[in-house]
Amino acid sequence: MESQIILLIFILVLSIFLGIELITKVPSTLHTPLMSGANAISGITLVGAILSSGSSELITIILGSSAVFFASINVVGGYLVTNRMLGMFKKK
Amino acid sequence: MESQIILLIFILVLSIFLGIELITKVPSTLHTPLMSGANAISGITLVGAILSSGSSELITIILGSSAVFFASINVVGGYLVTNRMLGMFKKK
Amino acid sequence: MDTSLIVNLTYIAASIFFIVGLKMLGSPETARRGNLLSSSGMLLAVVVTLLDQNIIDYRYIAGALLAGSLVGYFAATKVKMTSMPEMVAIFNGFGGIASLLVGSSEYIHSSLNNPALMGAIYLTVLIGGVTFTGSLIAYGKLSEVISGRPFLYKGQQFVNGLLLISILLVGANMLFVQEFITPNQTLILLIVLAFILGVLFVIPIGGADMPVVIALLNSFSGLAACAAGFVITNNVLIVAGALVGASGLILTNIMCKAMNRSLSNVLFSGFGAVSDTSSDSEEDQGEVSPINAQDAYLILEAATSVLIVPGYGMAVAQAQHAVRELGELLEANGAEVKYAIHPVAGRMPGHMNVLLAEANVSYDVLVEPEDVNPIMDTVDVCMVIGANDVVNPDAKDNEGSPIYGMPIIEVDNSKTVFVLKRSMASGFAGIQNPLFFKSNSRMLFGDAKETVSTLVSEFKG
Amino acid sequence: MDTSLIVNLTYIAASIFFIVGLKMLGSPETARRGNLLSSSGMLLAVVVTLLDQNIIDYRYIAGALLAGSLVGYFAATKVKMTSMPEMVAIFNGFGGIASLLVGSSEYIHSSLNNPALMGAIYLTVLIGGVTFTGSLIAYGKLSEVISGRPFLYKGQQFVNGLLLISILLVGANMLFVQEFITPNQTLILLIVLAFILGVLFVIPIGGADMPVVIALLNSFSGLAACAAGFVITNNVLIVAGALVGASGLILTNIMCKAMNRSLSNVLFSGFGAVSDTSSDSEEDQGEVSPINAQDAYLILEAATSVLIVPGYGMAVAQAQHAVRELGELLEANGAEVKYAIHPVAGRMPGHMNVLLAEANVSYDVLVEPEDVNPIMDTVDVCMVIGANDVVNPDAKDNEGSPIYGMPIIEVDNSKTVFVLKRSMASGFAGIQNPLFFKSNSRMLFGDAKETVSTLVSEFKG
Amino acid sequence: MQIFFPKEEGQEIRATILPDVAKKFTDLGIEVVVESNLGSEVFVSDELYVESGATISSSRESSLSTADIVCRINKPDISEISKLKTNSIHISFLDPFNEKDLVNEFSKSNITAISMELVPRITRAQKMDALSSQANLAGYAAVIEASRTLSKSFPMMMTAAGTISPSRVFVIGVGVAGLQAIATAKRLGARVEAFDTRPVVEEQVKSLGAKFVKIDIGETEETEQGYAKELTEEQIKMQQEGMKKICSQSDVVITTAQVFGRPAPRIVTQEMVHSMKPGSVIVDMAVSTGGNVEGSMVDEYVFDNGVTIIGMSNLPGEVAKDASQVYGANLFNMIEEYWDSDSKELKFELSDEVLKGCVITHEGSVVNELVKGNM
Amino acid sequence: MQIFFPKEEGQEIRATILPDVAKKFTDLGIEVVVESNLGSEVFVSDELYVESGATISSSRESSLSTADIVCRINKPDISEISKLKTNSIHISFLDPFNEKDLVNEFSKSNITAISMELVPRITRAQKMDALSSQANLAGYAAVIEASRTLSKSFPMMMTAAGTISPSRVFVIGVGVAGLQAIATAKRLGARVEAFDTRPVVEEQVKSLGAKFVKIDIGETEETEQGYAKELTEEQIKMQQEGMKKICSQSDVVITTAQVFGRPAPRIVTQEMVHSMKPGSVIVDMAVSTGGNVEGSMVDEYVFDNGVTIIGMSNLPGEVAKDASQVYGANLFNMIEEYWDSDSKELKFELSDEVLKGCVITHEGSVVNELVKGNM
Ligand SMILES: NC(=O)c1ccc[n+]([C@@H]2O[C@H](COP(=O)([O-])OP(=O)(O)OC[C@H]3O[C@@H](n4cnc5c(N)ncnc54)[C@H](OP(=O)(O)O)[C@@H]3O)[C@@H](O)[C@H]2O)c1
Ligand SMILES: NC(=O)c1ccc[n+]([C@@H]2O[C@H](COP(=O)([O-])OP(=O)(O)OC[C@H]3O[C@@H](n4cnc5c(N)ncnc54)[C@H](OP(=O)(O)O)[C@@H]3O)[C@@H](O)[C@H]2O)c1
Ligand SMILES: NC(=O)c1ccc[n+]([C@@H]2O[C@H](COP(=O)([O-])OP(=O)(O)OC[C@H]3O[C@@H](n4cnc5c(N)ncnc54)[C@H](O)[C@@H]3O)[C@@H](O)[C@H]2O)c1
Ligand SMILES: NC(=O)c1ccc[n+]([C@@H]2O[C@H](COP(=O)([O-])OP(=O)(O)OC[C@H]3O[C@@H](n4cnc5c(N)ncnc54)[C@H](O)[C@@H]3O)[C@@H](O)[C@H]2O)c1
Repeated sequence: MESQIILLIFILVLSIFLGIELITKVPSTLHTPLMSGANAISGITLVGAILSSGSSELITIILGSSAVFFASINVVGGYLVTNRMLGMFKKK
Repeated sequence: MESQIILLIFILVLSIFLGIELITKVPSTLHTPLMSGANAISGITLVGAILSSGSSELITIILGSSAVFFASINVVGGYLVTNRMLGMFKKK
Repeated sequence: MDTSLIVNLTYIAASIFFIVGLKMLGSPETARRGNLLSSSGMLLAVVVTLLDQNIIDYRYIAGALLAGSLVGYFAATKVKMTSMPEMVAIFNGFGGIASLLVGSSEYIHSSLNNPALMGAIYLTVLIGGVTFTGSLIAYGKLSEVISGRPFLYKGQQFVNGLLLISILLVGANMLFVQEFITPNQTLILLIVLAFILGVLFVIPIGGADMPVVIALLNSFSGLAACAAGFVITNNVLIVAGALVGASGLILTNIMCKAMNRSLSNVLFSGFGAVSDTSSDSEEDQGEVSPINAQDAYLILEAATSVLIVPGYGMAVAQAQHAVRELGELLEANGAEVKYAIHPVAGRMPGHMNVLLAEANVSYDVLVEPEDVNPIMDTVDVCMVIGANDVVNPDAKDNEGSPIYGMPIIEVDNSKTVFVLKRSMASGFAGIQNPLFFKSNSRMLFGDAKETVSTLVSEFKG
Repeated sequence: MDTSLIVNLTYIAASIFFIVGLKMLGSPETARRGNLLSSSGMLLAVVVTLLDQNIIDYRYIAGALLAGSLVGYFAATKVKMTSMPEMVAIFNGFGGIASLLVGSSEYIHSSLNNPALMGAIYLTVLIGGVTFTGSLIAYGKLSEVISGRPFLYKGQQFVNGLLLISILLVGANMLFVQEFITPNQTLILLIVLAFILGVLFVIPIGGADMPVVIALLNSFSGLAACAAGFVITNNVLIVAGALVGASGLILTNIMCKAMNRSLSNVLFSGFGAVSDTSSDSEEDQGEVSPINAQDAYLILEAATSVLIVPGYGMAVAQAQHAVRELGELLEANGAEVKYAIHPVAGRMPGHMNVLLAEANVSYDVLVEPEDVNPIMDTVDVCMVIGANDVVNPDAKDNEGSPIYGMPIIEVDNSKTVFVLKRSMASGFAGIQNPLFFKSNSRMLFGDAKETVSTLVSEFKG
Repeated sequence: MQIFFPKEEGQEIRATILPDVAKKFTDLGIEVVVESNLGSEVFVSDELYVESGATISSSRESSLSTADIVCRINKPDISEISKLKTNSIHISFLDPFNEKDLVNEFSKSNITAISMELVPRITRAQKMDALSSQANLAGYAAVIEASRTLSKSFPMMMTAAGTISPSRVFVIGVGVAGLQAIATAKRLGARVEAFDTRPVVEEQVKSLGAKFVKIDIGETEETEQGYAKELTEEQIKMQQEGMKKICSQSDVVITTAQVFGRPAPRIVTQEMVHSMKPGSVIVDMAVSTGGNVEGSMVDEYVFDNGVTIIGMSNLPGEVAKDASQVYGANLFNMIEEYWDSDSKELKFELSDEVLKGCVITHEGSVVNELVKGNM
Repeated sequence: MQIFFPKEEGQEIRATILPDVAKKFTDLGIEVVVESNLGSEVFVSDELYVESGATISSSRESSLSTADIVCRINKPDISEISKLKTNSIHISFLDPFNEKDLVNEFSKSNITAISMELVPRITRAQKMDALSSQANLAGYAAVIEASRTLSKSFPMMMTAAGTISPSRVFVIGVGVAGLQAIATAKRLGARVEAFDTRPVVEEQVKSLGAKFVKIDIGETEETEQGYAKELTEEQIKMQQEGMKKICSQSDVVITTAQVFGRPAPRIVTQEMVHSMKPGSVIVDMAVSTGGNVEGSMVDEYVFDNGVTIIGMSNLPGEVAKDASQVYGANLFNMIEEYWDSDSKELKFELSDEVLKGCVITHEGSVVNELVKGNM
C-alpha cells in the first residue's frame, strides 16, 4: 500500500510538471477553448463515479449515480462546447 | 507486483513525455553542454549500482563495485565537464 | 493477461491521449484534433471502466450516464455562442460536485483511521464543493443572473477568517481525532463549509474577471479529480486531474498576464475596492482598454482589411521601416493593407509621404480620408500609429472642440482600432481624444517603433 | 515514517531536481544553475541510497565510489577544452557499462522464469553494452586514435543482419525458453553480442557526425538506466533514465536538423558511401560549409566587431532595410558595426550608397576597402551580403584571374565570413570565387532579404 | 455670387487658381470669372478654364467692379482698390503690417479685405493656410535651386574613381519651409543639420532623420500659434557664434528664419559668408522680409568671395503649377467654409476664430486687432 | 617625367585634375605642371595647386613641348598636336570614330594617344573608366536639371491644401547614367519607370526600387562588354509604339540610349513629344551623339508645344567639382597602374587588355583594332 502511494505521488508530480510544460505561451484567443477542453478532461472523475456507484448499498448508489450524472454532463457538454468554440477558428 | 509494474510504466510514460517537452528549441551552442548534462544524469544508474553491490556474494560485490566505479566516473566527470563547458558561455 | 492489466494499460493509453490532446489544444492549427483526441481518451477510459469492474448493477449507472450525456449534449449544442463561457463555468461546477459525491460515497465505506485516505477524501470533498458553488456563482455573474459588480460588505475579512478556521478544524477532526461529531455530521459540515467557501470566494470578484476565476476553478476541479484518484487509488484520475490542475493554474496565470494583472490582484482586488471612492471625472470618459502586442497580433492575423493611419508619432519614433515591414507581412497573410494619410498628419505638409517613400511604401497604397471614410465600417483593423488629432472624433461630434469641423480619418467606425502611442498624452492641438475610450479601441502603449517591431516578430513566428 | 518512505520521498525530490535542471539547461542564462541543480539531485539520491539500504559491506562501495569520483574529477578538470566532446563520449560509455553490470549482477540472483524481469535485464545489458563500446569507438574517432573516416567494407549489411538475428535469438531464449545454453553463457553471449553491435554501429559513421552519435548513445545510456530501474524496481532510475532517454532522442533530432540532415542519413549514410566514387573535380576546391541562420545568429551574438559587405545581391533582394535593422541590433548587442563599401559594388557608381541612405544607414559607419583591409584580422565576422566579385581573393592571389589587380575587400582575413547568396552562381565577372571554399567561410544560402530578416528575428528572440 | 481672379502682374508665375479648383467653385454654384491668360505661365490655356465652367474676362476693370469676391496671390496695386464693388471681398496676401496705405484704402473703399498671411496657425484652419502651403513648396524649391547651383552632388557616392563625399546642408530656421528643405535635402542624400531657436523643433528635425544643432542661447519663447518670438541682441550674437563653424563646413546653407510681424533676423553675417568654402551656396528664404543673410538681395544671385547667395523672393514660383494648385485650394477651402449653400451667400461672422484673425477691414473700418495696433 | 594639364577651352567648366589628385602624382615622383587658371571655374585657385606640389605654367606652348604626358578632358585642337613632344603621351576623350583627322595627326606626330572613351568596360579597368564616372554624375545632374525646369514638385505631398501628385519620370536607356538618373529621381520621390533594350537591365532597375517597363521588341543583343547592339528599324518602331503612352503620362522623360561607336538611336519622335502634357520636360542625354529625341539641340533648351527639351552636352559640368575630381582620379589610376616606381617610367605594354582597348596611336601608327577598322 505504502509503496503504491509513493508511486502515485511520483505520478502526481510528473503529471504536474507535464501539465506545466504543456501549457506554455498559448495565444490568448485559445484561452477559452483551452480552459474548456481542460475542463472536459477534469470530468475524468466520471471514471471514479462509475467505480464507486457499482455497489448494492442504496446510499452509495444514490451518491454514485448522481456523481455519474453530473460528471457525464461535464464530459459530454465540455467536449462539445470546446469543439464548437474551436469551430469558430477555422480560417475564413 | 503487477500493479506496481503498471505504475512504473505510468511513470515511464510520463517521464518520456516530460523529457520530450523539456527539450524544445535549444540553441545549438547549448547542444554539447546539454548532452553532457543529460549524460551526467544518466549516471543515476549509480544508485542501482550501489543497491546491487550491497551483497555479500563475491561475484555481485565485484560486479556491483565495478558498476559503482564506472557510474561514479560518469556522474562526477559528467557534471564537472558540463560545468566547465558552461563556464565558457559567460558573457564577455 | 487479466482484465486489470488491460484496464490499466488502457488507462495509460487514455492518459497519453489527454497529454497529447492538451498539447495540441495550445496551438490554433491542431486544437480541434487535440480536443477530439482527448475526448477519445475519455471514451476509452469510461468504456474500459464499465467493462471490467465488478459492478453489481449497471442500471443506475447506465441511466445516469445517459441522462447526463443528454443534458450535456443539449446544453452544449443549443447554447448561444455568446453564452459559452458561462456554460463552461457550469459544466465545471458539475465536475466539482461529481468529485465531491465520489469522495462522500467512499467516505461512507472507509475505515476512518487511515489519515492518508481521510486526507484524500477531505481534499476531494472540500475542493469539489468549492468548485461547485464557485462555478455556480461565476455562471450567475456571467449570465447576469447575479450582478456582475463585485459584491462587498463590511466585515468580509472577518467572516472569511472564521470560515477558514472552521474548515481547518473540521479537517483536523476528520483526519486525526474523530470526536465531537459523528462521521456523517463531519461530512455534511464539511460539504456545507465548502459550499459557503466557494460562494464567498467568487462573489467579491467583478464580472470582467470571471474568465480568470473560471480558469482557476477549472484547475480546482482537476485537483478534486486528482484527489478522488488518491481516494480510489486510480491512476488515470491522478494523471488527468493533475494535468488539468497544473495546466489550469498556468493558464490562469497566462490569462492574468494577458490582462496585465496579477492573480492576487484579480482575486483580492474586491477587498480593496470597498475603501475606494469612485472618481467620477474618469468615469464619464470610460476606461481605456490596453492590449498587448501578442493579442494584437492575433487580431491582425485574422483581419482581412487593415488600415494604417500614421501620424507625427511614427515620425518621432522613426518607425516607418518597421511599419512597412508589418504592412508587407499583413499582405502576405492575405489582408488588404492601405495607408490613410491625413493632410495635416505630422508637422509639415507631406511629412508622412517623405517617411513612407523613404521606407519604400508604394504610392498606390496611400489613400486620403475622403476615399476611406465611406468604407470605414468594412475595415477590420485600423492601426493608428502615433497619430492623435487627425483621428479625434471630437472634430465631427463635439461642437465645442477647437478642432470641430476638421475632416478626420474616422477610424472609430472601423471594427477594431489599435492606437499605438506611449501614453495618454495629447497631440499638437493639446486636446483629449475620446477615441481612446471607445469600446472598439485598444491602446497599444509604447514607442511606436518598438511596438511595431514586436508585431513584426510575432508575424515571423 | 519509516526510512523507505524517506528514501522514496527523496527520490521524488531528486527527480524534480533532474526535471527542473534539464529544463534550465536548455537556455543559456540558466544552464549553469540547471547543471548545479541536477547535480544536487544526484547527490541527494546517492546519499539517501547509501544511508538506508540494508547494505552489508560499505567498504567496496566506498572504495569504488571514491576511486570513480577521483578519476572522474581529474579527467574532467585536466582535459583540454578542445577534447571535451570525447570526454563526454567516454563518460557516457562508463554509464552504459555500469548499467550492464547492474543488470548482470541482478541476473545472477533472479529467478529466471519471470519474463518481465528477464526482459528488463535483457534490455539493460544489451543497451548498456551497445552504449559502452559505441561510446568507446566514438571517443576513438574524436580523439583520432581511430581514423575519423567512415569505416566501410563489403558484406557489411550481411554481418549486421547476422548480428541482429543472434541478438534476437539470445533474447528469446533468455525470456521464454531458457534452454540450449546455461544462464551464465547466455549472459556472456549477450554481453559479447552487445559489444560487437556497439562497435559495428558506430564505426561506419564519419568523424564529423560523431556529436550526433554521442547524443544518441547518451539517450541509450539513459534508456539503459531506465531498464535497470525496472530490474531493481527503482523509480528514480526510471524517471531519470526515461528523461534522459527521451530528451536525448529529441536532442539528437535537433542536432541533425541543425546539420540539415536526417537521423537516418547520419546513421546509415556510411553504407551508401561504398558505392560512390569520389568526384575529384569538386575535391580540389574543397567543400563549402553551409550554415543555418540560427547558428549564424549565435556567432553574431558573440561577435564584438562585425563588418557588413553589401553587393549587388543586396540590391536585387532589396534587403537594405533588413540589413540596417540587423546592424542596429548588432550594435545594441554591443558589437561595433561598419559597412565596407567597395567602389564597384552593385551595377552603378554609388549603388550601395543610394540603398543604404534610403535605409537610413548613417554615413559615418561606411568605410572604404583601404581603411578596413589593414585591420581585417581584428574583425570577428564579415557578413558578405550578395557581393561576390568585390570579395574575390583571386584578385590578389591569382595572376591568371581576369580581375587580378583589382583591390578587394579582404574579408578572407577576418575570423569568420558569412556569405549570403542564393546559390553558388558567380557574379558579374562570371568567375568562381575561392572565398567560398575557405575554412573560415560559411555559406548562408537563400535570398538575402529573407536570410537577414531571419537573423533579425533571431535577435529579437 | 461672382468671384473674379485677375491675372497676376509682373514676375509672378503662379496662377491664383487652376481649372480643377475653378470647377469646385462652379459646382458650389458660384460664378467664376478669370482674367484672360491667367494660367499662361503654368501652361494652362483659357479653354481649360472654360471647360471647367468659368468665363473668361478680357476687361479687368469691368470684372473688378462686378465681382463679389476678388482673389489674387499678391497684394493689389493700390489704384485698383477703388475700382472694386463696395462691400465686396478681396482676398490675397497683403503684408498689412507694412502696407498701411493699402489697408486704409481698403477700409475707405468699404471692402472686406482678407489677408492670407494672417490665417491663424490652428489645426482647423490649416486647409486655408496659404503661408504654409507656399512655404512648404518654397522649402522644396530652395533645395532644388541650391543643388543646381552647387558644383557638387548632394549624395555620397563611393565609386571606382574615389568617393564623392556628401554635401553638407545646414538649415537655419525650421518652420514649415525649413522642414521641407530638410526633408528634400535628406532625400537627395545630403548630410543635413538644422537649427532653430524654438526647442520643440528638435524633435521635429529628428523626426525627419536629420541632426539638430544645439546652440545654447538661453531662454526662447514661442507665441501661442507656434511662431518664434524675437531674440535679444545678445542671443543673436550667441547664435551667430555657435553657427559660424557649422556654416564654414557646409556646402549649402538655407535660412528661413522669420519672426511674425517683424523684419527677419540677420543671422548670417558677412564674416560667416567669407568663412565658407568657395563654391558654396546660400539660399536666403527670408530675403523678402529683409533677409537672414548679410548681402543677400531680392531676386538676385549675389557672388561674394566664391559663395553664391541666392535671394529668390518667389521660390514657390519655381514649382508654379503645384503652388497654384494649393493656393487655389486654400482659397476654395476658405470660401467653402463660410459658404451657405441654401442662401448661396457667404456667412461671415467676425467672431469666428479664423476670420477674426485674417479679416483686416470690414464695413469701412480696420477690424483686425493686430493690424489696428500697428497702424 | 613631366605631366601637363592644359586648361580646357570654351564652355568647359570641369578641371582636368584637382589639387588632391595632383598631390598623388607628385607623391609618385611625377612632376606636375598645370596651366594657369586650370581650376578657376570650380573655384580652385592656382595657389592650391602649388600647395599640392604642382608648378604653374603660363605658357601653354612651351609646356606642351616639354611634357611627357599631356592630359585633358576634351579632344585637343588639331593645331596643337604638332606642338607636342614626339613619343609623348596624350590622354583625353577623343571621339576617335568621328575624328579621323585628329587620329591621323596623332599618328603622324608620333604621339601615343589614349582615348578615354575606349577604356574597356571590365571590372579591373573600372577605376580608369571616365565614361562611367562622368556618365554617373551626368545622370544625377540630368535629374536635378529636370526638377528645376519642371513646374511641379517631384515627390508626392498629401497636404491640407490637397494632394500634390508625384511626378512621373520615365528613363529610356539604363546604362550607368540611366541608373543614376533612376536612383536620383526615386530619391526625390518621383514615380520612376525605365526601359532598356537589354533584358539584364530589368533586374538592375528593380534593384533600385523602380519599375521596369516591358516592351516586346523581340531578340536584342549585348556586346561582351555589356554595350547594347543597334536595333533593327522594325524594332525601333515597336519600341516607339510601346513607349508612346508612357511618355504621354510622364512629367519628365530622360533618354540616355547610346549604341557604342554609332550615332544614338532616335527614340522619341516629335509625335511623342507633342503627346506629352504642356509643362513636361525631356532631358536628352544623348544629344551630343545625335540625340534620342527629335528636335533636341546641343546646349539648348528647346520649347516645343509646351514641352521643354533639354539638350545639355556637358551635364557632368553641372557638378563640375565632383566631375573634375573623379576624372582626375581616373587619369591617376591609369597612370599609376602602369607606373614603374623604380625606373620612374611608364611601362606601356600594348598587350595589356586595357591598353589594347584604349591606345589609339603608338609610334607613328594607328594601333587600335576598332579605330583602324573605322578609318
Ligand atoms: N502637417 C502639418 O503641416 C502640420 C504642421 C504643424 C502642426 N500640425 C498639427 O500636428 C497635428 C498632427 O496630427 P498627428 O495626429 O499627426 O499628430 P499629433 O496629434 O501631434 O499626435 C502625435 C501622437 O504621437 C504620439 N507619439 C509621439 N512620439 C511617439 C513615439 N515615439 N511612439 C509612439 N507614439 C508617439 C504622441 O502620444 P504619446 O506622447 O502618448 O506617445 C502624440 O499623441 C495636427 O494637430 C496638425 O494641425 C501639422
Ligand atoms: N559599380 C558599378 O558601377 C558597376 C557597373 C557595372 C558592373 N559592375 C560590376 O559588378 C560587380 C559588382 O560586384 P558585386 O560583388 O557587388 O556583385 P556580383 O559580383 O555581381 O555578385 C552579386 C552576387 O549577389 C548574389 N545575389 C543576387 N541576388 C541575390 C539575392 N536576391 N539574395 C542574395 N544574393 C543575391 C548573386 O549570387 P546568387 O545568384 O548565388 O544569389 C551574385 O553572386 C563587379 O564585377 C563590377 O565590376 C559594377
Ligand atoms: N497648427 C497648424 O495648423 C500649423 C500649420 C503650419 C505651421 N504651424 C506651426 O507654425 C509655426 C511657424 O511656422 P512657419 O514656417 O510659418 O515659421 P516662420 O516662417 O515664421 O519662421 C521660420 C522659422 O524660423 C525660426 N526662427 C525665428 N528666429 C530665428 C533665429 N533667430 N534663428 C533661427 N531660427 C529662427 C522660427 O522658429 C521658425 O521655426 C511652426 O511651429 C509650425 O509648426 C502650425
Ligand atoms: N564592368 C564594369 O566595370 C562596367 C563599368 C561601367 C559600365 N558597365 C556596363 O557597361 C554597359 C553599358 O553602360 P553605358 O552606360 O556606358 O551604356 P551606354 O551609354 O552605351 O548606353 C546607355 C544605355 O542605352 C541603352 N540603349 C541602347 N539602345 C537603346 C534603345 N533603342 N532603347 C533603349 N535603350 C537603349 C543601352 O542598353 C544602355 O543601357 C552596362 O551594362 C554597364 O553595366 C560595366
